[in-house]
Amino acid sequence: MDFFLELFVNGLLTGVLYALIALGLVLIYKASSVLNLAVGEMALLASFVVALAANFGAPSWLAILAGVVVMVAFGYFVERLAFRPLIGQPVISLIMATVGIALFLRGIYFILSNKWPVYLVDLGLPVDSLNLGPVSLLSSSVVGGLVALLLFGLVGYIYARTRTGLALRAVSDNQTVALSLGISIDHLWAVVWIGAGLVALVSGIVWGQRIGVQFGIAILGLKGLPVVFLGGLDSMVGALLAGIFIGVAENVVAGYLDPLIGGGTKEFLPFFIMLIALWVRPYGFFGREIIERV
Amino acid sequence: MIYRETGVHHTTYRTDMALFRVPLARWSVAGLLVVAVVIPFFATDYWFSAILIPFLTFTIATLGLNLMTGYAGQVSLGHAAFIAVGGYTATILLIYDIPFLAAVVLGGLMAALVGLVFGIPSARIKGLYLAMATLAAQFVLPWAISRVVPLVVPTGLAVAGGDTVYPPRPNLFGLEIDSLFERYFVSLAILVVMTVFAMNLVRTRVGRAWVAIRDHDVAAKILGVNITHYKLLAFAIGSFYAGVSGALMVFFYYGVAHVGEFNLDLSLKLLGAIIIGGLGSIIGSFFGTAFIILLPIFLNISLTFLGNAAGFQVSSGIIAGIENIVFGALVVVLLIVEPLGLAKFWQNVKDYFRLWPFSY
Amino acid sequence: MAILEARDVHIAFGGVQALQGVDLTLNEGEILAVIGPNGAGKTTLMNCISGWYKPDKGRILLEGRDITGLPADKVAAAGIGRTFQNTAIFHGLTVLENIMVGAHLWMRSNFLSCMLYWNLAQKEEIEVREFAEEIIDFLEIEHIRRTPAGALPMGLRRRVELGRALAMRPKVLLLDEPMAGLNVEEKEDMARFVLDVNEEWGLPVILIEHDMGVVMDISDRVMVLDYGRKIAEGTPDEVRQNPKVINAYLGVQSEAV
Amino acid sequence: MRAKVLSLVLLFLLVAVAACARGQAPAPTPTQMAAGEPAEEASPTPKPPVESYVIGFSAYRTGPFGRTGTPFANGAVDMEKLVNLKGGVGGVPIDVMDIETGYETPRGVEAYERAKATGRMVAFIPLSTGTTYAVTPKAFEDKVVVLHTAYGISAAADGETFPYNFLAAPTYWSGDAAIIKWIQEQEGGSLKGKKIGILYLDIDYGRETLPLHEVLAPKLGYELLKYPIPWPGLEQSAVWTNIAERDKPDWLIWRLWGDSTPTALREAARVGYPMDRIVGTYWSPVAVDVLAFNPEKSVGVKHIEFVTPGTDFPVIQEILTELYDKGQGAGARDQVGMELYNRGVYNVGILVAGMQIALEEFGHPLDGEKLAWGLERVTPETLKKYGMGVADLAPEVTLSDKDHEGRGFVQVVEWDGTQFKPITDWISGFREEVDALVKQAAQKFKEENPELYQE
Repeated sequence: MDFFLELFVNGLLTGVLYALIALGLVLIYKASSVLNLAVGEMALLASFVVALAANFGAPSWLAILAGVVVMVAFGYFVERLAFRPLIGQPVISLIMATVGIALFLRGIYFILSNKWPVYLVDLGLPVDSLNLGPVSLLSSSVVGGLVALLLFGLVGYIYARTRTGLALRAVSDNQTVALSLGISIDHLWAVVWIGAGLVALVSGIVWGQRIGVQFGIAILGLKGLPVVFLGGLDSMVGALLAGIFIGVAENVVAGYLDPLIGGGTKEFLPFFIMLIALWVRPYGFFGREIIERV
Repeated sequence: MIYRETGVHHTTYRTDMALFRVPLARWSVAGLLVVAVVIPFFATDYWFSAILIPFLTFTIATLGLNLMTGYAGQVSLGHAAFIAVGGYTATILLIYDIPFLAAVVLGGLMAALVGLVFGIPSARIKGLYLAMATLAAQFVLPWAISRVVPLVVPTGLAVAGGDTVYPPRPNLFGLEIDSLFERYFVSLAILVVMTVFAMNLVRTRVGRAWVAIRDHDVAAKILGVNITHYKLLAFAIGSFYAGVSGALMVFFYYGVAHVGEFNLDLSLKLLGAIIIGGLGSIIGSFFGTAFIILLPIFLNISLTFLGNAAGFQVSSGIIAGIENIVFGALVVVLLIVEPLGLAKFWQNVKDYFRLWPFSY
Repeated sequence: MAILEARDVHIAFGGVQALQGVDLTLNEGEILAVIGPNGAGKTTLMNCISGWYKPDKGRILLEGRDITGLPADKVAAAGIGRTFQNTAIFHGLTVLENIMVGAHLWMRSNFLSCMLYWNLAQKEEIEVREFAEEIIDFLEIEHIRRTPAGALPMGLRRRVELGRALAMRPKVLLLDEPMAGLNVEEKEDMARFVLDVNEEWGLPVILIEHDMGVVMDISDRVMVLDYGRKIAEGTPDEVRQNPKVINAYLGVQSEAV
Repeated sequence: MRAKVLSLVLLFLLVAVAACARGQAPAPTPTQMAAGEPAEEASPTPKPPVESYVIGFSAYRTGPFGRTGTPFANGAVDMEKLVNLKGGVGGVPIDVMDIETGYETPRGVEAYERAKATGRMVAFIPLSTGTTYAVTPKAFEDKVVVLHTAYGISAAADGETFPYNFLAAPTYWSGDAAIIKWIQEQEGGSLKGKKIGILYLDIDYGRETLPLHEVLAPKLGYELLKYPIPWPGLEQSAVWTNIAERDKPDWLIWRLWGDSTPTALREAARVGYPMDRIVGTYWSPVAVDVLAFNPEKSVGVKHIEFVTPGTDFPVIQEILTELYDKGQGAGARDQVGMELYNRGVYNVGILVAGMQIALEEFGHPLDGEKLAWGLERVTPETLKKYGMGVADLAPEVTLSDKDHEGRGFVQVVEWDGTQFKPITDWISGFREEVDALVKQAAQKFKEENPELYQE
């Protein structure tokens, strides 16, 4: 039972962090139907900036502020320079554009990290392992998980209660109608990209604490994909639940199965779950089905 | 190719429906082939191994992906995995003394079969959701390969559990394909055949059905196109091309089957190649491959060159960073400037010359 | 002699009863117009006939053969061709190719022979090309045969769609608002094509149309739907006189005017 | 606007093609670099007989392993500069063509060809397993030395089968054998009843030493536990829960690489696995991994080395004073002396040693074949004499025409909170078993590639 509990709780915490990556994907998809493949690179850049600032001796708040400034600027300019001119293009071109942006960000990261190698986001948070009864956890994971949940709550609140949120919901329902109601899509896209930049900042910091500031963060963007597809590309609640589900499932199953079948289940399982989900519910468990009309 | 329609009149549908309708187009294709045949007599080893052979082999893969994604609209993020299946199958068959051409074709067929299996979800889902199903192939197939290959290959470089296999040297009707020169010509010949096949497919019943499904699947079905059948066919043929190119990559380019090469990065690159080259365009596949596979190399070389010319001592890390930045920005700029890809750009040039010199 | 029959067709979406026991009979060689206010279920009936929707209840017979519940491509193969209310041409194909897609149904070459462009494939392609050119001549769209269909204005799109349906060599043609969004000249052209199709090709046509003038002019019989039920059927003149129709449809309109 | 952008793109492409047509990257030419430096003045030789000797180098400061590739690449480039400051190889400068490949094999192959196109390439450093596989058959044909220190093809230790592949460092098998030997000593000479776990990336590299353990385990009586980590291994908590809660192995041998290593360190800390019971192979955990986790919490973690880390060596000190003090170092100063950095230095150093030995015998110009001959004569003595100081880093290398590994001595190094420090002398173990594996693998290669041995 202890064994199960430990797998479960750790999977849960990891799952919340997967959901955090997925949140960045959902935000942009909801507003513009674009699958942002640069989500990992955005987190990488954010965590690098924060780590670099901290490395230069900036206090934590200043380092985070530096990250905020960079990510807001990034979100604004990327929307302005790349996505606004691309309005109306086929979705696949937009996705390719995010790949271009990912490469661009990688280039920046490579140049900077070559000059100033940094290894860790050091914000003075506790890194001890925590023992809750039989379960051992990393305190940084716990903090990360809480931050992630908080962020979900915040974004959910913005969507549900604010004017911008209302406009965003309108746009994700129907772009043309929203346009005709006088909602400025440009403005909203900028807001969404800045928002996604800030989400990337949080996930970059949290993951940077977990695995170090390294290229792996960019690869993590892939982990978000099965999550959003399971939860539905346009559902934040779906992202959260699917993230937790995948985190728990992969950890528990890998824990029991790995010793039996010689490993490898962990990287696959999300995709297997996703494949099955695609069969059972082609548009995810919380996503909206696209009904075709003739 | 260059199109000059002026003064060309077809009197039968047969000639009007030929692959190249205009004499000048025929001539320029022939000219291009002559160039392709003459180049190797002047090419250095560097051009062969670093530019020509990779270009030829990768183009076959992009052609397949373009048939599948560009024409039939079935987005695939697992193309590299199908390439791996073809490469490994062909290698193993060659080890078991199957003749070269048969091994290549069977490698392609094996990839087609696997592609078919991963294409099954296309019956129900499409677009991004389907792309994700193919992404699963990218994670499942290499795993399967690394488990299966050690069981099938009698020898293997690593003592146990090794999935890296050196293929024996292929020979064509008793002639060993050994030098870069020979590798180039065999790849070129196969590419030409595959290109002609692709062009034939897209101008006939099959190609029209694919585009119909891509543009409006409901209408296609109501017009009597069996959508599932044609989607699966697209998966099979696209994967067949991938498999053939995998075999050639292993035999002629890498010289070794190493599962690590066929990763998600390659899949994304190929997808980028067809988007940038032009979705639903055969010649776009050629442009796109050149852009994605060769441009980074060109960028790297020319940036180093420029850096030195300007008298800077630049670390290769910085150059690579700039290369990434420039390349990423180029992708975005190109998508903004010419969303239909390089093929459309080419089309504009062609249109300009269509009635040249009497373009009024 | 009825070539197409729909008997007691029911279909519901969620709680909405879109069709409630609709009967339809199309005789050989006639033009049957289906009219009714928006949301009356006209397109739904078309979709049931062409196999896109499966009716909850009721049967659809083509030349006496039951085609209810067949997938849409099989229905097409059985001989039902149609056009769409919101044009559904293939943007990426040229006009010629669009029309040749229509011929897909009765082409026999498989992908291998297509790949090689050999023997059967080539012969068939040329044969289909000739046939397609006939249709192009007929519809007077020779000048745009190599234009990508996505670049065409609405009037030409509708024509291409008609040509595409004709290329199927159907036994019955369903035209779903072929004149929506056309100007007067284009409407006249289209009406002429529909009549020619009916007379020269001998094709029975089901026509959904809002333009009463056109409907009354070219159709042999008219059937009126309202709220998923058939409320009237007969010659144009009979229908025009029918008080139910005036009430449900024309009446509403005249009131609005 | 559109036309302008496009013409700019085209112009750029033209430049690129033009540069490419030269067939090579005009990488920093060492002759220019050395110009005006004291070494030049000291040697009055008017003109070197050869422009330079090219060492192709597929470096990766970018891509998924950029973090680990960077110190290595900087070490190699710094050593190149140092060698040239000292007059190069018999007056001829060496040119380490530092070509960025991002750990991609196609780019690695391109780098090989680009270096080859200079016509002066004597050696190639692939620095990736995939590239090693791809260039090895080419090297047979081109007669170019391929130097893959402690990675790549382990069978290449058999110099008779692989005439141009050199490890000049222990194989993976030698490494794991030495680890087992060392653990056996720690356990008082017997491993009976002990549990040893292998935590490995589930790819060829990770799996490579399993056959050795399958031979050794029954012989020595230890229980072998396998923990495969699927690529890329950024999430490992299930495996570690198994390690901590169920199996509780006495020792763990790591065969990870790159980004999976800091994650493993974090998980080890989470479940409280004792750090001093972890012994990694050459590539994990290295200093940059530890820094990406937590320097204090990693105290005691070990890996094996074929060069000694640290800066207390004349050659490293020279690099610091001659290059970094003058602002000419290739990378960050605090990475100098890291084990990966010193390996880069060693790679170039051993090639220079081989060239100098060959030079005594043949004189200029040298080629790959002569270099291979020279490398086969590397002994602790000759390395001291010709190695420009790298003998201090790896004193126990003895190569011969049969042995391209160099006897397979390794050193166990331990993280002390700030750096990895050697805690043992140069050790090796179970040579018989290791040699058997090398023989077997080499034989297989020979059978698979008969065409390489025609002539």
